[in-house]
Amino acid sequence: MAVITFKQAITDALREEMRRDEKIFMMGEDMGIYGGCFGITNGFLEEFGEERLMDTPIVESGFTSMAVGAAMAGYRPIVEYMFSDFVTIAMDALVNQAAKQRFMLGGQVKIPMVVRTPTGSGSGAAAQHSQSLEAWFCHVPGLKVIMPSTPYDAKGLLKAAIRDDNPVLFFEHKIGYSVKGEVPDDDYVIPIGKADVKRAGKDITIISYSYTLQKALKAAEMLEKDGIDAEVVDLRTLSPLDTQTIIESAKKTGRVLITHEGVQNYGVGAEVAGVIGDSEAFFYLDRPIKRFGGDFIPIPYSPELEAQVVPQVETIYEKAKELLK
Amino acid sequence: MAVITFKQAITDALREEMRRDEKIFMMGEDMGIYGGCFGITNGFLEEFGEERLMDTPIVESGFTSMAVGAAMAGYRPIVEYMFSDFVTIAMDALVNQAAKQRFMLGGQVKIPMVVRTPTGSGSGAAAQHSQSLEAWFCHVPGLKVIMPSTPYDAKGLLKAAIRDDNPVLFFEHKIGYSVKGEVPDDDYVIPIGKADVKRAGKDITIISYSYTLQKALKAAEMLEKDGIDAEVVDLRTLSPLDTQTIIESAKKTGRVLITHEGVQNYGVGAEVAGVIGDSEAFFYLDRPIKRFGGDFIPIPYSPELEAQVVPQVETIYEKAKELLK
Amino acid sequence: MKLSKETARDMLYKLYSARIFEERVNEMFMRGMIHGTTHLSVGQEGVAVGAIYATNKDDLMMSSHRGHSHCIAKEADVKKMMCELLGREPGFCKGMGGSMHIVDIESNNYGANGIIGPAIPIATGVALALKKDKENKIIIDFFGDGTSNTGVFHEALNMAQLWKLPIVYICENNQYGMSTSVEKTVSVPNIADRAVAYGMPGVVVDGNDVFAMMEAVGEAAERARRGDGPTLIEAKTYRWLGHSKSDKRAYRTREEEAEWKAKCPIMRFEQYMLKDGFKDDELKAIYKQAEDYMEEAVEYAMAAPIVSLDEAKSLVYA
Amino acid sequence: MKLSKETARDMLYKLYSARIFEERVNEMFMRGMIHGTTHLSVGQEGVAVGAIYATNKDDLMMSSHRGHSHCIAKEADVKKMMCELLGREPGFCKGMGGSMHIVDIESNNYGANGIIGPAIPIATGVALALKKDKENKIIIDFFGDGTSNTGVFHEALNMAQLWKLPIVYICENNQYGMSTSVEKTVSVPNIADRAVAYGMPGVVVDGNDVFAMMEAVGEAAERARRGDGPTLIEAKTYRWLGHSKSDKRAYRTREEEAEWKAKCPIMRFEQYMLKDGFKDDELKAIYKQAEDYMEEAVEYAMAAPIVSLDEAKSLVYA
Ligand SMILES: Cc1ncc(C[n+]2csc(CCOP(=O)(O)OP(=O)(O)O)c2C)c(N)n1
Ligand SMILES: Cc1ncc(C[n+]2csc(CCOP(=O)(O)OP(=O)(O)O)c2C)c(N)n1
Ligand SMILES: [Mg+2]
Ligand SMILES: [Mg+2]
Repeated sequence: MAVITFKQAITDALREEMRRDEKIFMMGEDMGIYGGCFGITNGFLEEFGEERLMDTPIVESGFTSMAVGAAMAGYRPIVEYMFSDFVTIAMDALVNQAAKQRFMLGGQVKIPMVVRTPTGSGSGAAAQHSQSLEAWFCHVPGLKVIMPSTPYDAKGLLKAAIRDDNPVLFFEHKIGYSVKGEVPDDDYVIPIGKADVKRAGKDITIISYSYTLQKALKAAEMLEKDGIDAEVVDLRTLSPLDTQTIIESAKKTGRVLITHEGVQNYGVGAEVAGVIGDSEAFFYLDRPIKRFGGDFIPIPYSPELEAQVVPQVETIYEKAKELLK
Repeated sequence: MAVITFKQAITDALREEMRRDEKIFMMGEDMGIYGGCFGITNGFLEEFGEERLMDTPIVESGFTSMAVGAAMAGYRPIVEYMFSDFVTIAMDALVNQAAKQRFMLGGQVKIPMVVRTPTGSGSGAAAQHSQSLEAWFCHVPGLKVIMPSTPYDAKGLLKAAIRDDNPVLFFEHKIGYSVKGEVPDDDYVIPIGKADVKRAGKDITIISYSYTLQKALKAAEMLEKDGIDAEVVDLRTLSPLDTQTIIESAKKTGRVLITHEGVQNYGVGAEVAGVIGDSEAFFYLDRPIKRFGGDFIPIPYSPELEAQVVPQVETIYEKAKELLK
Repeated sequence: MKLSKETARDMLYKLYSARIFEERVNEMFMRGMIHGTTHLSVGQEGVAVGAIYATNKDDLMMSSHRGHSHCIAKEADVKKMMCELLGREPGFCKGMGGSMHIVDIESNNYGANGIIGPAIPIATGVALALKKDKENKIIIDFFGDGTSNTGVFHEALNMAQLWKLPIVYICENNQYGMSTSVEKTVSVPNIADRAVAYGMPGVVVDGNDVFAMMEAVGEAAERARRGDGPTLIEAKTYRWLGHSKSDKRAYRTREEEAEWKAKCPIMRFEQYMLKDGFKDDELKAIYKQAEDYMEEAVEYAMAAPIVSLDEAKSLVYA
Repeated sequence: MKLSKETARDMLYKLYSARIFEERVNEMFMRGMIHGTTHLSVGQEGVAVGAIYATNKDDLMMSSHRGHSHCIAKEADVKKMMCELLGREPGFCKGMGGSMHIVDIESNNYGANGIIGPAIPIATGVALALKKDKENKIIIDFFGDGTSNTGVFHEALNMAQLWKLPIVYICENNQYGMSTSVEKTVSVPNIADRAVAYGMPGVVVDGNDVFAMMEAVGEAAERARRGDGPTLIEAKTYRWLGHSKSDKRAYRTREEEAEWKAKCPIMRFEQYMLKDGFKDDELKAIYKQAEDYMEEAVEYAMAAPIVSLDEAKSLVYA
């Protein structure tokens, strides 16, 4: 097992899958010589050529729909947006086309495509380049949504996404690109739809995903120093959601804190809270189900404020402490 | 007080506001001679002329962004989409532009614009013309979201939306257009952000909005026959959400059923459940918080199936009964 | 242009079927036998039949929200179409899609779309797949005049030309997008003129002339097959009926309608056949055959079952 | 074209300020004094200054993600710009927007946008408002070559022409969209040729020639003011630096860069001024003045406060 970054894990998964299956090709902006906005596809042009690594004009709407067409016709496109905020331009392609074509056509086609895109705040790129909009897609039947927190999960889940016969959205946290971790040398996939208990504990459950999960783990360490044994659940896949793991953990600890960077109102935490509150775990809860998401504000440019509007290690720790009072 | 339809209430609100303020104008497809897809603006062309009732090409993205520009420059555009499903094409205009311009520009501008659009299932128009996507917009800071269930609320809230200095999304249920109710003859507005207890009760709280609220009221009548006294809360505004009214009702009855037509997963009910589960009401609940939204499936064309995938009077009644066991 | 007797007969059968299908559906709507809404293509059958007969059976086709004629021209069984419109299980989409989503992948019919615009880049994506396949197939893509104003039209045509994709864009200019005339929505006299903006050929064709359609599309198809890239064809035509079932057509005059009806594409094709030696009775027999089969289709569809909710749910994910 | 001494001096001051601002910002990024990212317009200053000096102060302007030069030409105080880039309270946007969102509504600068595309229809919407206002004002709208491929470009230009809106579209063709050359993304040789698709005039201009810019934009502005509708101007120019701070420019040669640097718009403007009788020392003094003020701006900005979270939250809704 080698220790690599999250970013490297993505690059490796893409390269290995491209080598495995000729039907896979990639579309996006500046993926060739430039290697993509975050350098994920550095060196791909040399290996795979322009036919399988297509630099497109800046038309997220048009090329995502093209990917849908190519998928209908038997290919397995992987689409990249430079920033997840640009999904706004491709919503019809994703929601009215990719997600629904199979169903509307009575099952005549399948749409095996992956949209991967860097997401989240922390890079000082302001309100139009820092959002976490994953909750939208979880609300859409026909789509799957993945948002891993570690290199190991990223690689295994991206491979699963690429091999899946449905449209999958795969969000990569841009600050999380530098997270390091062990990754097996051999080919492996992680099943879509399974959460992972990243830290077992008995006093409180902290549920999170993506880069905030890393913060939650650090907060758990702080809690440990206070003698509190926190369980940290990594959702990994947001749709389909692994309700069983969530419910079990909530039953076990009786106290639940859900935290993520996306805006709290109508965010992912709402669904998780909804699932717990409507399950048998309800009867085991000692405290209200605490949500701690991003503030209801566009991400400010000013770095000091940018950091204040999303959960951080210290604030997650504080929220957990409150719940344990 | 006259008894009019929901549809008439919308038409009246629009006409009265257009007469009141010259800065208001409307943009959309086939709103002139045709009177709009659902006939809302019948006769407007004669009264207001082409300058204030602009028939656009079929470019929801382009003309919504134009509305943002016109709003920045001092006008108060009202935009219509023929079906709410077409918001997918205007998401960037709404989410990255309308919602954020004021904030990103440090408050230099305001964006007083209304997007109104018929929504929901029941018209046999299949998966791309029957969605309920309101939850998306509630997740976006900078937007307000309104979704009334009665002619009275529709008129008062649409006027409030038009007079508001922020971008407001206003969803009108296409089957709900025929709902009738009393509407005052004089000018009135209903404040944005206030829920309404449409039926007071003590045994169970049913929370809903839009056309499903009408179904919930009928279900409450059925419950009454069984000796059950249901309280029915109409959210009316989804963002900002009137958490106080929700929490109070939940405390009062101890049993909560949230129902709407939009897909249950990551839908509006999730946020409502999240609010209740994280409030003092948590300590008053006798039962888990029950959500009953649309099935996780695109709306089928076949009318029999279309009816089965969203809550109906009978199924709401059944869910309530289960909660009362 | 000269057709074999068999081809001419076949084309007339398609033209009749398309016309009869729409008339029958219109009537069924009026009588409440079909719910929802639909977009009928009476008057535009010549575009569909002409274009599709200029391509091969294993070439692909993508249609629009007004797609019945395209489907019929592309060999779709009207029985399965009727089932789809009635939301029945034997329908092309098992009743999940209805009028706006009829497809028949087996016959290389990649189908309709209910959203104005995205079918153009989707078809372009299919063309990309065809280019990758290297099997010398092409795709033709139908869309309306109103649709040519959408952003994705621009995005798709630009990419198709950059990458020399094997696609023929066929804009059916039926003079209106719903109620709004093309003069009010398109800033140039001919939509085909917009081809200049992409460096591809643009051709204006009389869409009510089946032969003119065949010729223009045939040429564009060859171009595409050669690897020389896309063509934008504008077929001028007219929709006889309302946009959808609730349209009173207040935005145009009855005279204008009469003028266009006089240019009926089917009538013109009949005249060709009569000149070519067919007898009036032969034509009538073809009509009768199409009519009879349509009745059979309606009866079949009315009696067909509906899929279960469980089966419907199983279709959401592959 | 002949300028008054005062105008020439003023324009040179703007050109210098724009250049110095970018160089200073670039340096501050390298040294980690500014976070995030930015898009610098070194080499393109002539487009901004030429275009804006062809319009009136009370005409409006909308910019792009690469907007610093536009802002400076449109009288934005570099102090407030620098504050914005440093996320400080006296910044034009109180530090909420940063480099990609500088606006100055008071000076009729409707600002930048971080998303590629939508600023074109937004500017077109402002033009609609101007038409409604009937005050004879116009708006000029800057965007890049890459941006001209977006769907909203097509949608907006079509509507602007249909409704004869008072807008001048200025496409800054700096040969690349990030790393991708214009040949790889635009299917025609000149972006201005796309004007044909909307029935509006299309003009290719040497964007490094301030006078050519003034002339072309001046004419288009008059046209717009007369009510004759929009014009599409393509200004050929070059971005000297990388797309954003992390760009190694592997996609182009150093020779190509050198060729374009030889066509420096500022140098050309200096030559005009020297010919017009200005002394070298006078030019140097103008430069020094711009430089000094820039230092003042940096110092001021570095010391400026940051808004509180509460104030930031109060900006979300009006
Ligand atoms: C994005 C979107 N906006 C609006 C509609 C509603 N709509 C359906 S067909 C139509 C008119 C299309 O006009 P055109 O492209 O000329 O085709 P035609 O109907 O004339 O065949 C409209 C506005 C839609 N389906 N999708
Ligand atoms: C919708 C969207 N896609 C991608 C980007 C990332 N991006 C920012 S600038 C840029 C290149 C723009 O090229 P061009 O229009 O030529 O302007 P230039 O940068 O050359 O000034 C890209 C791809 C974006 N901001 N928005
Ligand atoms: Mg049309
Ligand atoms: Mg460029």
